[in-house]
Amino acid sequence: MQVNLKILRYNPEIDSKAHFETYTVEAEPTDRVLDALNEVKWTRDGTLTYRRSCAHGVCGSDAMRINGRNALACKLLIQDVGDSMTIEPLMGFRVIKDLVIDMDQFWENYKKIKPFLINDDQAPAGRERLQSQEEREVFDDTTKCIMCAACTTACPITWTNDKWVGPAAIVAAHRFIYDSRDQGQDERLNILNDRSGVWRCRTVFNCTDACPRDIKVTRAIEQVKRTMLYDNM
Amino acid sequence: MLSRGGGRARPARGGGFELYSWYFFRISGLVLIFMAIFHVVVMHVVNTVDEIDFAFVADRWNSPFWRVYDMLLLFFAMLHGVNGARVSIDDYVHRAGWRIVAYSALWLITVLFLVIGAMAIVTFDPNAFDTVTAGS
Amino acid sequence: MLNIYRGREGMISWALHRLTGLGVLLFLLIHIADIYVINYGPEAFDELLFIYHNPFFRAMEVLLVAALYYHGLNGLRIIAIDFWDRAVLYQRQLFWAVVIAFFVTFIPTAILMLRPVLWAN
Amino acid sequence: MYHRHDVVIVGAGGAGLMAAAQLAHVADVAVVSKLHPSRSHTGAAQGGIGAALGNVEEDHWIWHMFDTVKGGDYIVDQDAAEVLSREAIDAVLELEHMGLPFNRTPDGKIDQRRFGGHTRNFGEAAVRRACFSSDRTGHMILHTLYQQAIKQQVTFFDEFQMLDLIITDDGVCNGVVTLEIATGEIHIFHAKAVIMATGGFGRAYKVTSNAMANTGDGAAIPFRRGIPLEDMEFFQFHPTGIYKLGILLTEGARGEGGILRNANGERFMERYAPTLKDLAPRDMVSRHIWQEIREGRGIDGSDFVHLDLTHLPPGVLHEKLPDITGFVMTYLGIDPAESLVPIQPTAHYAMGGLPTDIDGRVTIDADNTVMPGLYAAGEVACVSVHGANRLGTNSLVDLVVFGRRAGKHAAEMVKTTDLEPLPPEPDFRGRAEISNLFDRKTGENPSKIRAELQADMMDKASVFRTGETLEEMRVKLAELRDRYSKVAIQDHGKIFNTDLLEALELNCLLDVSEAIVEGAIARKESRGAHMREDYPDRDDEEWLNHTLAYRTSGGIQLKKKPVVLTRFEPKERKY
Ligand SMILES: Cc1cc2nc3c(=O)[nH]c(=O)nc-3n(C[C@H](O)[C@H](O)[C@H](O)COP(=O)(O)OP(=O)(O)OC[C@H]3O[C@@H](n4cnc5c(N)ncnc54)[C@H](O)[C@@H]3O)c2cc1C
Ligand code: HEM
Ligand code: SF4
Ligand code: F3S
Ligand code: FES
Repeated sequence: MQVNLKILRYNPEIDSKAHFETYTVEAEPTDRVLDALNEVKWTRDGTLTYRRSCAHGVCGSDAMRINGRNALACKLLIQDVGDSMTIEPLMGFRVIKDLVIDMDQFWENYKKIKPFLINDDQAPAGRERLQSQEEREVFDDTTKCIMCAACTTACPITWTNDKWVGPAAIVAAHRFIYDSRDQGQDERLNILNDRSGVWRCRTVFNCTDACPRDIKVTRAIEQVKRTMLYDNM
Repeated sequence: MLSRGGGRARPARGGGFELYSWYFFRISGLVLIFMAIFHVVVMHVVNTVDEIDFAFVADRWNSPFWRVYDMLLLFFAMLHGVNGARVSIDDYVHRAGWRIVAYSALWLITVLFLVIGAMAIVTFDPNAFDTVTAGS
Repeated sequence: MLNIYRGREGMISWALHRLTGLGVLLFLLIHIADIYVINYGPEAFDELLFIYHNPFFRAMEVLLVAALYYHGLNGLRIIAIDFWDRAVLYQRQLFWAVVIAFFVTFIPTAILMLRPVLWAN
Repeated sequence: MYHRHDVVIVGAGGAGLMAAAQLAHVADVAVVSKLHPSRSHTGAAQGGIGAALGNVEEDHWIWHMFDTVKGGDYIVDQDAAEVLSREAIDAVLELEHMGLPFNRTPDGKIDQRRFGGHTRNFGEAAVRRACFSSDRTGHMILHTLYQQAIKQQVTFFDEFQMLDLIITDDGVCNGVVTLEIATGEIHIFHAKAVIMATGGFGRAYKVTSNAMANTGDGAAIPFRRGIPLEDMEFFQFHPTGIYKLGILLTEGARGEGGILRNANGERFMERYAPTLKDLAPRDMVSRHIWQEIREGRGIDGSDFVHLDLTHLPPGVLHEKLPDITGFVMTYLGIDPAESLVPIQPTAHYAMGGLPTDIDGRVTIDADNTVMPGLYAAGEVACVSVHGANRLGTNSLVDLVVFGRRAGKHAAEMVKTTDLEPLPPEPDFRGRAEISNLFDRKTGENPSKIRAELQADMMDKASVFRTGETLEEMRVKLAELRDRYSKVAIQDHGKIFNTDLLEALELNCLLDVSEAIVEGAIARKESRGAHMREDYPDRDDEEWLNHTLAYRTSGGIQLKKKPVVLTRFEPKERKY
């Protein structure tokens, strides 16, 4: 079938502002949107620029706005978006070129919440730290995150408030806060209790809708809020 | 990009203020759902604006119950609403200069309106005016 | 260029919540000001109240009630989501429940409020 | 721009990050990667990491070692296999201590499951050895290691693509030349040691489980500079890729009880491997799938068979295999709990690569002469622990065990070594390659060449090969090489020029493909993943050795290198 891709193009070396460009390519209904983009790049216009790697939704490179909603181009099939689509870069961060955005701030937010196991006790020699299946289950959902930024850039607070840590960083914090082996809960909760932390979330749910890994993002944020509230009351 | 991880995070600012602000939204919201809606229903539905005049208010404020009620409503609604406006400013106003302007204006308005609102409720004395006739 | 994100229920509900919240706040400020005028005596106050009788203000008043109802009902939805873990899974249904509850309460209210106009002649 | 560090690690997958963890506090280390670290392909690994923890049933490292040697069809270097299986235990525990969220047994230990070719007591029956975190073990390893690097404040250069390796006239490696993707600027990294950890090159084939970034840069670039590539003819095809797409469905699916069925619904692996059945090593299963297809028992006479997961107890798919369940639903629109999944072998893993010793040092000849300053670890390296066919779960072990060893060794090495001065104009090759591509305004689109390369490699140099198909491929490669020298790219900008990067990567794919084909032509026997239909038997007399491929001005030259045999004598391989 013929597919029309209307892509927001911006080349800082040539363009003073972004503009749409439309391409028509041949694709199967079961092809990924990424396949269609590749088809454009490889047969029509080699200058089209986007990030991609794994092509099956596990590396988090190719989150973009497809028909007005964030998705991974490699996880969305043509048949699910139809034969005409508008493709734009994620919102809220500076565009470097075409669909590539500057993620520096995103990674800074991630690092801010100390995304690593904090446990100062000597690890047991010759065996693992024990953890029950129930304890493991509590944070299973948030271990799935691939840091694609679909959530953070779908959140209206991100678009206007550049201090907001954003849902992805909270998801990363959640994964450790509820890990029974971790001892850094207080530190992380402190960081998220800040003006740019969890309280800035207004339960908009765009993040949850956008997450390609089906992580219940808002739920994770709400759990963190409650833990903080109950700890302080 | 050159990136290096892990520097110590900036310490939490403002203590638990954001937490209490958030919590206050919920508590005051629950209070308001009764008070504000009851207020609106009484003033604008059961009675319509056609029936409301000086005499109506004077009669109502003859009862201390309504004065206390209106005072509480004033404070809850103002603080709840202003808190919301504060959050919105945080989201939309970025330039340091404009931020100061917006916050200053907000706090000024808050104090001013709480004062004049409270003054109206507390100091109002219908007998000060000779046209008094109670009842509707 | 129009740069709009196609959000779903959650986003609509939030945008309305913020809009109605700020709207009601604005109305509250006006209301405080007019009540303040009462200290200047009945003539001044009743004269001022006259503006409430003008059709534009009547419409605004109905709108205020609409805003308050929606804001209040959605506020309950938000509180449910905040304190009941499973509510996040049903936020969409809760939004539609808010919409239904809104119409169920608002329509009779509006009729009652507009009765002087509706049945005036 | 010029940068100076003690050690530069190229590649931020599991191997690169594990090496970085060893170096973080003892040396000045920088990690350079063309992808942001969390995008590395290690994150795609699903099924598990093998270690004889014995958490759910009796197990011993020596059984693991035996399986590795036998799985590799006996051209595994046994000293390395011993290191691998011994240190796997410690490495997995270290990962757990770093915070990796493994699935747990009811008593709170790391859970383990079955995987292809892993057996108890030297081949008696399948054993539960694969430690796993659902079916995203690689994702958890990659993220855990990246998080440790953040904790230790490792310096990263994200989205920097390596263009060239710096080697002095005395044959010492002391740096790399890279391109900063965001700006198009050339950066020279000057260091006492360089660790290559750039992963594999599955993108040489059309149907592959590999990421688009897996183009073998880290193998091709040293190859151009005279460093040999070892055992390139062995390229693993994983039996269960989603039909046409190649997306992997982990062997863990069969480990949990999944079954392969042909057009008659028959569990055909019973015929070929009576003991292990569907859990026989990958080379065998892939071969037998093709055999079924060739003999007309593919589904609907077509070129695929079915993976049957419908009989698994409810819950297993959701708890232990949620991701692949999602893949099948997303890309095929069917629910594996109810329908059979169409699968076909998919190009998966490069057993070959840069030859190294057990400390990760790159060696350049049959006598294992070390090239000073150059290390390699992970899929780009050939230690060789995988021989002619890697066992499932052994790659992740390889990354952490040998990534760690390379890092540790480099940490010691830089203490006693001086920084060699850079040769004059160290970046001239890198710059020349780029300006060459920029200067040509008209010519063929490189994408076309890449597509032809991938299609032909798939047809002529995949699961089954013959002297004839390989010769055809050799001719084709010469043609593609010639056409490549005349390509023109369309993007001539400096900022984020992916058109340029893809062209550079294609050049690397051509290099590794040539090495694969030349190695395969020379090796006149069948062993592991290398199945020559014209020489169907293993020939230990002549071919119980590694091949080293050298790129010379007169084409590729091959040398033999002896296999290290210690505990286990080569035997016939039966499962
Ligand atoms: C789908 C799939 C499932 C798998 N499942 C398993 C499993 O269950 N168990 C198992 O043991 N193994 C599994 N494997 C194999 C295993 O995952 C890989 O072999 C392993 O992850 C390779 O790791 P690496 O660190 O060597 O390279 P990678 O993780 O591929 O990382 C390569 C790094 O090098 C960088 N790089 C590459 N080229 C350049 C360049 N030119 N300049 C700068 N940087 C560069 C990249 O950016 C990247 O950071 C699987 C593989 C696949 C494809
Ligand atoms: C009728 C009962 C009310 C309830 C149940 C209620 C509930 C809430 C809640 C729960 C919030 C927090 C939203 C969030 O954190 O995302 C909120 C925000 C807000 N409320 Fe109310 N409220 C009520 C009445 C009012 C009134 C009378 C005003 C105006 C004076 C008001 C103005 C606001 C504003 C401006 C916000 C901020 C909106 C935002 O940040 O998005 N509310 N309300
Ligand atoms: S939570 Fe989901 S949307 Fe957000 S970064 Fe992680 S995977 Fe992406
Ligand atoms: S979209 Fe934003 S406001 Fe909260 S629920 Fe998600 S983070
Ligand atoms: S390319 Fe990896 S997530 Fe899409």
